[in-house]
Amino acid sequence: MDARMLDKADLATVLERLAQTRRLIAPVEDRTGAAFASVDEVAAIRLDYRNTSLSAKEIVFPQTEPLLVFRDGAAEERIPAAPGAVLFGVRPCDARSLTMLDAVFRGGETEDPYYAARRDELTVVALTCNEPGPTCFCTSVGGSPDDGSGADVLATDLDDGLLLRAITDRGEVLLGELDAGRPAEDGEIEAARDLAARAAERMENVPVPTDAAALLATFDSDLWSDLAAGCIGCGACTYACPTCHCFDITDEQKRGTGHRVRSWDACTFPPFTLHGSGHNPRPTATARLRQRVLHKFSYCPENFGEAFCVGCGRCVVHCPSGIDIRRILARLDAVLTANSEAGGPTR
Amino acid sequence: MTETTGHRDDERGDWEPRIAAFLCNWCSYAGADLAGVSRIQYPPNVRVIRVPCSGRINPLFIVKALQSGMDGVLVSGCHPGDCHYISGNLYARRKFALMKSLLEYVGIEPDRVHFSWVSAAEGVRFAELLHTVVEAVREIGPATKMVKRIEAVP
Amino acid sequence: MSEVEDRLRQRVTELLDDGTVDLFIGYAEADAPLKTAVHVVRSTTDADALVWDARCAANLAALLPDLFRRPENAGNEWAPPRVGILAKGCVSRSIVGLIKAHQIPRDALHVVGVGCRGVVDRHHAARLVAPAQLAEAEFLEGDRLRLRATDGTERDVDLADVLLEGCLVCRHPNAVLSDESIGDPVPTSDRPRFADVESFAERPIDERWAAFREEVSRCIRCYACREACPNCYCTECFAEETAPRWIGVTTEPSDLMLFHLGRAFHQAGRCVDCGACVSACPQGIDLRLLTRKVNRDVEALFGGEVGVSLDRPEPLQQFEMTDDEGFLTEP
Amino acid sequence: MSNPYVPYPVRIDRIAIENDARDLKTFEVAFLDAEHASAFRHTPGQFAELSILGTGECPIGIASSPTEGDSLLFTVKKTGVVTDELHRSREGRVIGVRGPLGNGFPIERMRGKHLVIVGGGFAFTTLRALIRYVLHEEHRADYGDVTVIYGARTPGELLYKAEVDEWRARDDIAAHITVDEGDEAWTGHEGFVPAVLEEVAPSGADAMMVLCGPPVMIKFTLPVVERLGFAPADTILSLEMRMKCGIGKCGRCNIGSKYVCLDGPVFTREELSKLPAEY
Repeated sequence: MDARMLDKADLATVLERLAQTRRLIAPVEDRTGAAFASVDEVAAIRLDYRNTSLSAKEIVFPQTEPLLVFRDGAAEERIPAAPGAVLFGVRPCDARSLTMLDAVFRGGETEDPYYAARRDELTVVALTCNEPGPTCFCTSVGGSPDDGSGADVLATDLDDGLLLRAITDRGEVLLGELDAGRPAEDGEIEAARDLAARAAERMENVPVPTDAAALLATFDSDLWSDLAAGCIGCGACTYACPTCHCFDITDEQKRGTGHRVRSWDACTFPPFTLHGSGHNPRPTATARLRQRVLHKFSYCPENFGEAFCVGCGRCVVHCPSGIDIRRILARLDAVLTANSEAGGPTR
Repeated sequence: MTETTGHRDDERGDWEPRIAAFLCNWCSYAGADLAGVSRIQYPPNVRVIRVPCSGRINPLFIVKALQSGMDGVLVSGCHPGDCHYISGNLYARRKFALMKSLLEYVGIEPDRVHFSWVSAAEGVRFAELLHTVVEAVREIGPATKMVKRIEAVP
Repeated sequence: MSEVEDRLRQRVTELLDDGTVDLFIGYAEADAPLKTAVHVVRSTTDADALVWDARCAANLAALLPDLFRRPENAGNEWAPPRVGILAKGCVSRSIVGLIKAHQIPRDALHVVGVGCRGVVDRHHAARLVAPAQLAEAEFLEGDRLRLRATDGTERDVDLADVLLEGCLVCRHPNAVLSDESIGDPVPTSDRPRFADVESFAERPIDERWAAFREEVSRCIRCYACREACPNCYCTECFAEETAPRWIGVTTEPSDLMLFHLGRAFHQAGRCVDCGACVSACPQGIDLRLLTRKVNRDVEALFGGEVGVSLDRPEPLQQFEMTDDEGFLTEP
Repeated sequence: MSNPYVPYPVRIDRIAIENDARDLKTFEVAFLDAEHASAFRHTPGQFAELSILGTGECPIGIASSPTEGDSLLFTVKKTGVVTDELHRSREGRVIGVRGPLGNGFPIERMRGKHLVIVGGGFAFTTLRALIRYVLHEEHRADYGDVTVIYGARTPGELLYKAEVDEWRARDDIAAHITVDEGDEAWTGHEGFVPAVLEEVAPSGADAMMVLCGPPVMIKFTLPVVERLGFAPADTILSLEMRMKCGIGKCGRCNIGSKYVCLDGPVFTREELSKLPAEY
């Protein structure tokens, strides 16, 4: 696969050219630090960011998206047209989360055509991490600072230059289109690997329980009410999370004209599972937090073969009560280890 | 969402303000009724919503009316001291003062939302009030700020 | 560990030991810059994790109503717990409000008051190091704060420059209601309290509208502001009611504005300007833009501060025959 | 590939009020497009999202058997925004149907077995589909004895009255109908479903049990089911959960790692015993 070295001084010109034919989505400065935005002025792109406050999932799974539009009883589907978008400079954790969203929206018996339309047109350039963030733990959940899952091109900031490595055919096409820089030398690729390895070393190692069945066996444990003691039932964790994908579907109309629209929803909200009868299968904050954690670390491994957490640490940053998924995992792991040593069931 | 439809044809020259009027059952609604049976002319721009008391007015009614595309809102109840429920309008008065102020603060035109007292005997006052409100809203033009846009089939 | 923390841990241990409380709500260390965790202490061994400093942003009173709500499947033996809580000034005012709103019983509470010198605005700190991320924060001598960013840069700032704006003008840094206090009382600020509101109000109307709309358009509907607020104890929020459906569930701007206007209005006569909503918002929305305006009007029009006395009804629970009528339209 | 979120347009051809409280109505709907009708191939126990543009969708069990032709039956209780709007509908209105969704009853595995079908109240709808399917002349020989126990609070709350009366008259099905409390006109059985089941006492040997009803009925019936010797793998329940997408994407209806909309709504007791009791 192609690997090219791009002089940083040329980056703006190259991206400007790219932006003429593609929709360019990249991190820009935001009051929360950095955020992804459709970029018209490439000067606004900030590759010196650590990570964005919210994830990149909005690009393939918008918070608000019309599914159908209708007038006077006649409905029409509204599949998005997203020709040739490039997500430039996303972190490897977010790129990896796309593979998980793929599994949900494209896997199984039915493909979600809205997600598919956006995803098919997206080329992902992931910016490898030279420095871990304060709440990062990707290496504990199967990722790494230069993980290529979900990405088409891996970019690495090597001070004066940007190393671009195509890792998929689509990435190859993009590098060809960029038509810039010079072929990278082996030493530069080596340097990029070293940077990522050093970043990985500096990252906290969180013990993550991987036995889906053993985790499920903690379901009735008192541990959960303890872990959820501070949970106030907002959706900050789920909405900031790159892999949380629950949604609602509602209709809005005015005089026969309107749309059926999907929007993000969260299992941490009390009405999420509320039946019309008033019965709620998850009536407490404890049940809801347990659902969120077990969904990621037990149910998803069961259904998709891997935990739905990429270790971005955003939920840790945003939880108003300071609930920390790393601590929850460590507690669960300790309990499971103790149980397996004692040879007894967790229940 | 790029394509939107207006809540009506604002561009047309014959735009007439539409006013949602929340009237208390005992005074203002009766006042409006009196204006009607007395054949006092008042502008036809008003859509009356009868409520038991001005104290029943949830401030959300007002914002919701604007979101739904009404050009103006009028809230009216009994004069202080005349409330059928003794003090509903007096509690409401505090809420209304805050609401009016908050809406102006965030940039809603002051003339979008009106509060006034009208008694059951004040048919003339009701007609005049409506006239004042309609003209004030006409002056500032169609509501756009809070109006919800819903995407439609192109 | 500060002297106050030392004393706090000791007292909480005693309160649990002597059975005064079944649980105690305070703050503990969190592994993220400028954050603390809400810490519910149920056994004395957990008391040692309690901390108290300028990172303690959450309004702990927000946890109270749920603790006293009878669980759906509770048997006859269910009794409300006896709850201890660490209360800075604003938290104590929220407690007063909740007691008066019959959401929590005074006699089941043990309030430990503590003087507060203000809490750090995490969004403000984030802005100072953007687009890098805050890696670490360290309190220094002389009310200074050292911020280390992920790009390796470091800067020292005056604590006062990164506090929540509400803290800078706080008139009640000490608990207004408590069963005991720890630490020394903190002096009250005398800075003008509503300068921000007044300067916003002076801007031209369309500028105000644009600013309001832009601010609120950042909202992602996570309801962190609502859930972090002690005043939002409704079991069903208007934002989620379906019959009638007040607001759509999307991020359409008018729905966002309707939610935030509704939320702000529901705070009228109840908001103590603790800033918990601002700290909670993942998007750094200035939610005080609206609540401060309502607070100012409540005080200017009806007099008195909210949540300072158990005896006096709150401003919107009463009226005067002579209340202002300047806002009325006369035909 | 077709868009799973787009409903098929159907016309309401007939509306029957099922109960005295008038909050249960059965809607017979017909596809406007014959292609849609042939694309919609359901088995008893599956459900569909009924869709009213501008109001929303709600998941409703299909009350008709595929053996009844191309029309579909849905019995709907008035409980929320969409069902209210449905109840306001008149014959001729065009609404939408999205489906069929879910797994349905294991009709293949039931072959050659005696069937005991126990239902309570409004949950009887998909059981009707199953009974109609089994009684169909092409299928009846595939199954052994068919015993139906159906209960409602009052005679006025019994669904499909005329049909149920027909079943009682037939000799290829044993239908036991009971009400908690009868009225002057009621000549049938009075008593709760579990008691009737105990009395009828069908054997669990070579038999499968299908059980649908309100939680309280299920709770008191299961011990009887056990005593009669029905194995957990041969005891079948149908669950209800709040749903939106119906296709396993929206994350709302999971019980543990299973999605009720996809892996359910029909589960055996054996399957349920491996899932958390969160329903």
